[in-house]
Amino acid sequence: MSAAALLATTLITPQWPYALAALLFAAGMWLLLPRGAARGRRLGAGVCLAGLALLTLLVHCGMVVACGEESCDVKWLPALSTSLGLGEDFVFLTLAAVTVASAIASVTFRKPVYCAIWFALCLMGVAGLFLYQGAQFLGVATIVVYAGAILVTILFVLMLATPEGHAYYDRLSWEAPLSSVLAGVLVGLLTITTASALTTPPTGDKPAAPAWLAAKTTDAYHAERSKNILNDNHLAGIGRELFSKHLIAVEVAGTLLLVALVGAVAIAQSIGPTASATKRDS
Amino acid sequence: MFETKSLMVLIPALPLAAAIIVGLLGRRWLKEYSHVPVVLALAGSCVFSLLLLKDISNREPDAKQVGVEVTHTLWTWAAIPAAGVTTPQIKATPNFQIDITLRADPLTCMMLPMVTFIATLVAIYAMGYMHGDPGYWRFYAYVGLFVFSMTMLVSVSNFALLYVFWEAVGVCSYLLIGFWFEKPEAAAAGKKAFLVNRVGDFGFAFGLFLIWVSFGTLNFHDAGDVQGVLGQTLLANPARYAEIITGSVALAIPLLLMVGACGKSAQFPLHVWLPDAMEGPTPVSALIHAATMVTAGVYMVTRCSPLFMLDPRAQLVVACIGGFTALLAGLIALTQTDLKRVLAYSTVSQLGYMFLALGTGSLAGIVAGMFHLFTHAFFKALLFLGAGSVMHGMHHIIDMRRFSGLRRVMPWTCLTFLIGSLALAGIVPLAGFWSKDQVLAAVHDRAHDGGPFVYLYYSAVLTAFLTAFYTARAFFMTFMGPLVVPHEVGDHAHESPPAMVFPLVVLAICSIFVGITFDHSLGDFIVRTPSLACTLVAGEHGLEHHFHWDIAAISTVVAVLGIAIAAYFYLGDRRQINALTRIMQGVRLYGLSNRKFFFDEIYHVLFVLPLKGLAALSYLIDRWLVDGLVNLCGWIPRAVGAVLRNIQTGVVQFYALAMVLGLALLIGTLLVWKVG
Amino acid sequence: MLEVQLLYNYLVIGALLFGIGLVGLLSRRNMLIMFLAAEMMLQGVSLSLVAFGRFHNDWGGTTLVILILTVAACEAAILLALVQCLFHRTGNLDIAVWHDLRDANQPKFIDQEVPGDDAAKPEWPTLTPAGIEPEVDADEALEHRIHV
Amino acid sequence: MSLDAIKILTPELIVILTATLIYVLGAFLPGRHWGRVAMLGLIGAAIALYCTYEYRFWPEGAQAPLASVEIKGPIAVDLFGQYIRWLALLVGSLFVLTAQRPSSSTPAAEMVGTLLMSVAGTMLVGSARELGLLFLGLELVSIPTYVVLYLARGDRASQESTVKYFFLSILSSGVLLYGFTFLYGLTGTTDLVEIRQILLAGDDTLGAGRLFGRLALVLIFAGLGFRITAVPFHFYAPDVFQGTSNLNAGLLSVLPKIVGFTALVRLIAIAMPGYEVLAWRVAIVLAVLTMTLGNVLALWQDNVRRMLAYSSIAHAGYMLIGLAVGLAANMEDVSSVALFQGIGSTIFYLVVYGVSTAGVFAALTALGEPDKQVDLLDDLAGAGKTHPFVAGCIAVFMFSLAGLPPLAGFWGKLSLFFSALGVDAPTGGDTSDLRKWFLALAIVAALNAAIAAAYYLRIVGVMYFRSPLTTLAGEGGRGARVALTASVVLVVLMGLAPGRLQSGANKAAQSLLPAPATPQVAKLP
Repeated sequence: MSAAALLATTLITPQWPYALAALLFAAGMWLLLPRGAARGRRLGAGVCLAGLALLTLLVHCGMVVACGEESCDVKWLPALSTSLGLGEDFVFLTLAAVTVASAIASVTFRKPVYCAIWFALCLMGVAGLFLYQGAQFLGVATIVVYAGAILVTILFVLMLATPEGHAYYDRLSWEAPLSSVLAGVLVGLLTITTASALTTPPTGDKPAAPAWLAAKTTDAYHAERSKNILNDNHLAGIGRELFSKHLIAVEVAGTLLLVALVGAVAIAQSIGPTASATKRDS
Repeated sequence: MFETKSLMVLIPALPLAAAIIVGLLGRRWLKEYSHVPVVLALAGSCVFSLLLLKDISNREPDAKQVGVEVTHTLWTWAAIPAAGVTTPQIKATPNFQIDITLRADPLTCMMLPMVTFIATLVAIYAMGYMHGDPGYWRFYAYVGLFVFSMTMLVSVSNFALLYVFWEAVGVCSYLLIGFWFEKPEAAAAGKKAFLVNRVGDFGFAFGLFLIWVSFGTLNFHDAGDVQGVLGQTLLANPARYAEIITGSVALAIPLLLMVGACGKSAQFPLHVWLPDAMEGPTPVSALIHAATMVTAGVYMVTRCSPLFMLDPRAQLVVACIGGFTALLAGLIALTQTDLKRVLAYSTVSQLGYMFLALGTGSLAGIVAGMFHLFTHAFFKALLFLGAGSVMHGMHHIIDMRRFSGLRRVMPWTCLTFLIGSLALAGIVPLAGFWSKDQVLAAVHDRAHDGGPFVYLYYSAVLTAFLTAFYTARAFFMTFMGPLVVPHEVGDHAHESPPAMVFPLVVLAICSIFVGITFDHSLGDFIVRTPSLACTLVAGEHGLEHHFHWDIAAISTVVAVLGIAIAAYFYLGDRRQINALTRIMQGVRLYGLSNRKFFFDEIYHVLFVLPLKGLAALSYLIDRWLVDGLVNLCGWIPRAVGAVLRNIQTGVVQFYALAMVLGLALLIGTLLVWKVG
Repeated sequence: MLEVQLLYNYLVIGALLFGIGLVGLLSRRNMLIMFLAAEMMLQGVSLSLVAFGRFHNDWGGTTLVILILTVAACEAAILLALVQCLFHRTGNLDIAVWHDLRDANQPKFIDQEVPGDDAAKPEWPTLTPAGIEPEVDADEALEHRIHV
Repeated sequence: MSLDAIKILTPELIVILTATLIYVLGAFLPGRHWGRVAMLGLIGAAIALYCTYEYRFWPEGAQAPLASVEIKGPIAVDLFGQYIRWLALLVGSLFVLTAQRPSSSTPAAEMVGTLLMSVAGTMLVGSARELGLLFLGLELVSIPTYVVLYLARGDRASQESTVKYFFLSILSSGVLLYGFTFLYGLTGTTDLVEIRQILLAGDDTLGAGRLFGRLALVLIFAGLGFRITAVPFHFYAPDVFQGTSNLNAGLLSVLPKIVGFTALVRLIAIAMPGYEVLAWRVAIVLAVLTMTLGNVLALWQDNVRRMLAYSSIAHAGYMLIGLAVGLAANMEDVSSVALFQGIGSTIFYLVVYGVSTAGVFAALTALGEPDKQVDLLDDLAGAGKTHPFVAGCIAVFMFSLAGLPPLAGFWGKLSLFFSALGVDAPTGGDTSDLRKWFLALAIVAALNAAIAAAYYLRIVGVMYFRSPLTTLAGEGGRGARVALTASVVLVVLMGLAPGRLQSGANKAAQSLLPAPATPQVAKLP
């Protein structure tokens, strides 16, 4: 098979909706990024949203577009579209939407302070997603470490550095089209890979669930999980794990923090009178 | 008195020790006495070489051995072991192991005394020549290092080590050519020599790879159950060679080795570095670029002659390269006015002769080539040292048009140079006559069968004529005629000091006698080398001695003719031309009546101009085609670099973009290209 | 939700966060925003790790995320110190200023067009004045608050 | 496990403790006691070196004490780890010595302590057998690197190089972690041994998991490609080298390469059986690109460090050959000879390259003075005359890097080339294709070695065949001179007797996998 044919079979059938979604996403990102003037941002938001909505349909609702000889029809994967409950679904979708939307906002807003605040919202979303997964500790830690410590410090530095908040470089992007297309391509590739790894496309009329799925749906499996990772004593579980199997890693992490601390102090101390004022600030 | 094995170690060890001593102590302490350790060490080496020669020549090959060889393993140098696990399913790759092994066989024992003897004389000579040079100690350190490398080169018993010392002599040569590195030409010449040699080494290295892949070892000798490439087992059963290397590999190995030899021995098309290498001090030219290092290629081809015997096409290539180079260099030498450069082209030409002899593929040819190598070392070293003596007297002026008639101020130099010239021209009974005769005879034997060797024979005869001509021309222009010295010299033209005259005299005596003394005995001695003694090379009958009267006559006639024509132009005519020039300035019409003037013009048009044109053409080919190719090879990577460096813009985000682009390409490829 | 669907969704969200972070890192020129974007990429990775961990019923993912958090904190510390010094020297946070080191034949990077300050004065909501109108002191108009 | 683990980690602990001690002392020592600080670091390194000697790997039977320590955990106890530890300590000591006289604006205690921390990180990566620890080890190399990069000179160029390295490094960390994610997702464990077993057994719990595996492979290659400066992840190297001190340039060209290749070997060659076909192709492509680009661009440079940066890129390309050989060989059989030859020659080359490079940069440091370094090639002009010893050493290093016999670099290249030529078609398999690929690779590498000779000789030529333009101070400190002498001795020694080091490397490579008592490999369906 020639390379072109390979490319065609790989990329065009049933994955093309993913490619379309990624492309829309990329186009939206490009429009949203600061490009001097602010025109087209609404359009960008719309395009981006369309891409993400398509992705939601594909990923969350299990939409499959199967192309035959003459026409394409839309099918739904029952194994994936079955949800345990509308409420749970709603919670998840809200969290995901908040996370992704605020992530997009946080890299596209022109004022750095807004970016940081949107990033905080994104972190909230991620923390929510962690909680939704049952990773309680991580949910809390993300908020405490990131939002509480890192982000506040960054905001502090931002305030110190650019009090007036609108520098020329915040209104320009470097190679916006290329980087958004590249990111779109990466997202598309990753999604397609995930999709082909996790779902099998429907054959004939009756879409089949992957055989190996059975192992993950048995009661025994769930029971074991509720004893292990979804335990009530989740924190105790993490502690046991961290301080037995990963003890050395924890020690190394401590060393790393020490180095970072000393390094940061040493760097910050080195501001001397040599600083020259080649200001390009507008 | 000494055991063979300790002799084998001592010969290279002494120069090395001397070099280290001078290198460490020379700058601060030894200073103008830096020559002492080196001269002593070289003389010692020379004595030990002779002892070793005596030892080996007394040995007779026993029934089990092919030829005579003594090997001595010092230590294991490097081992890339095949991992210890070998299960039946796995084809065991052989251990890559290099032992530091020295060998002594007739070929080595012929080279060693020659190298050390000439090196000793050159070191003595340099005491006078280099006197007062600020880099005196450095010079002797390099010379010691060079002699160590050269003696190791001829005594090692492993291709990898051969390659190592091949490079080592190259490095020494590089350092010595660029000895006066403040002089831009010297630095450039050193670089050129190094770069051109790299081309040859590239071929050589590939040859070694092929040998390793085919034979599974790089040893010459047998060691344990490893059968060496030139070991007794294979030599005793040459049919095995044809089983091990077949088809194109049998051709590729000798050709790649020949590429290496071309680089080191300055053969076409890699000969361009040698004439430029004359920028180095003259003793270096005599030692490295005439007598020893440049013959390493000839030595290597001789050593590997069983490999060359496997494919007649390889022999033909060797012969053609040799014959063509000999002729080409001879033509170029005709018009050079720099004395050292004439000698340099002459060296290239004579090396071509040696390769021509080796290319005949007969035992007689190989022996003739080695014999020519041997005699050439003496008279060419003599000529170079003589030229150095002239330079010394002329305050480093070497343009032959700026001096003449030096026989009056430098009688010893003149006499010894004359002997050297006659030896080079091949006049009976001097050294060159006997070896050149053997070479011509060997080529003539092959020419019986017709084919390209007929042309090679004629070109060899023509080269002999050219050799005689340009040698005589150089001699006449320098030493005959009225005494003229450059004005820089003034009244200070003088004979060189005894330290320089003594080696000249010794070498002159050698140049007279080595030919007639060793005419047969050298051949009889070296045919007992294992590589040459095997039936693959020696055939059924071995070496037979014939004296070819017809060829001797032809070569003598040709040589005398060359000298005579040179004498006609450069003894008589130059005076005429000089007088004529003066008269023509006064009386315009008088010149027309002078018949000699017409003859001169006719000769000039008929004879000199075409030759000059041919020489110029050769020079142009040399200059533009060959140099151009070499330059092109160097230019391509630079051009590619010039394009590629545009990606290094300095902007971080561009770098990040490029990294992510690379990543995306990789991921995209792995999705499409379903391997693994 | 089913386990596989959960994993699938989380992986895609992770990929999206990774991609968005990538866009930010590649395009934005403010060093602090670039760092935020890089952290966002790590968030994407963390989400995927936790999802995989849950799917496999294994603690490894969670512990890896904790380690990532630690490393992110270290990087943030270094970055903030670094940015302080860089800002001290150049007076801005533009990454494109830092390209003095490049191959010798490369031209200096210059912005094609530097947009002017197009931030029009926004209209702030005002309360309907009641009672006696206070006197507005012109000096008290806090210019810098306009743009936050 | 913990006590045993502590015992095994003694060398790392000693290095970390020494660094901490230096940090603490730095706060109390008034003035600038750089010599003492460096001495302290050196003593620490020496003690650690002695501890690694406890598990000496030279004698034949010395594997026994190692084998008796049975540990299930994140630390691999094998000769490979020892070899890397030993190498890290060796080059680390050379760097500590070179750092003996930093510039006047550099806080020495922080500098030396941080440097030791990155050495500890390198050692840790050498024996890490778990994704989390491996990641932390990698970060323990790169985070100290940001610090030393910044502290080196305290001028604009050094700030720029830090910021460049910082951002690109966190990008690559992100990519690498994403690769880890998929590797983890594929198998459900972070332990590399378990990952290997799961992949060998073919029961990776995700159905069409091979796609995840390939994704993981490529992402890991990309992430670690940054550390080893493989094209196209190499961009930072020339700029960062140019903008920093000679010492840091040496550090950057050696330590990240060691960790990068170690991690690649542990992650891809050992832990991911079944993905070799893709892996060796990726490695070959990267190798060809990397060495060619590095060499042709080095021809154009006038800044010494920039030239050496490109040279270090090219050397990464050579080392990738060995990795590719190891990967290609693994395809057939665990007990394959070429696997060990490939990996063994890679780590042997690391030693050769590491020592030569550390030596070069020590020499450049020695030629300069603390506040004014040797930058341009022109600065070196005439060094052969003014500083004959240092210049001679630089010439030796250059010849070694160029691969001229009989120096160490020659053996490094030779063993790489031989391993490439030794790739053979496995019995019964149709991989004549394989042999051809590797033959071509060896030829490209040989051509590249020829190109490389041009710029290495250029440095030698500048030193010996040109007259000085500026005066070289030669005030780099005694430590740099000692480091330089030690390196030159090592380079020559390794050139004269590389045999034991080579067999040590091969044995180390063999120790990566359990003895081939059970050579059955379950092929993936």
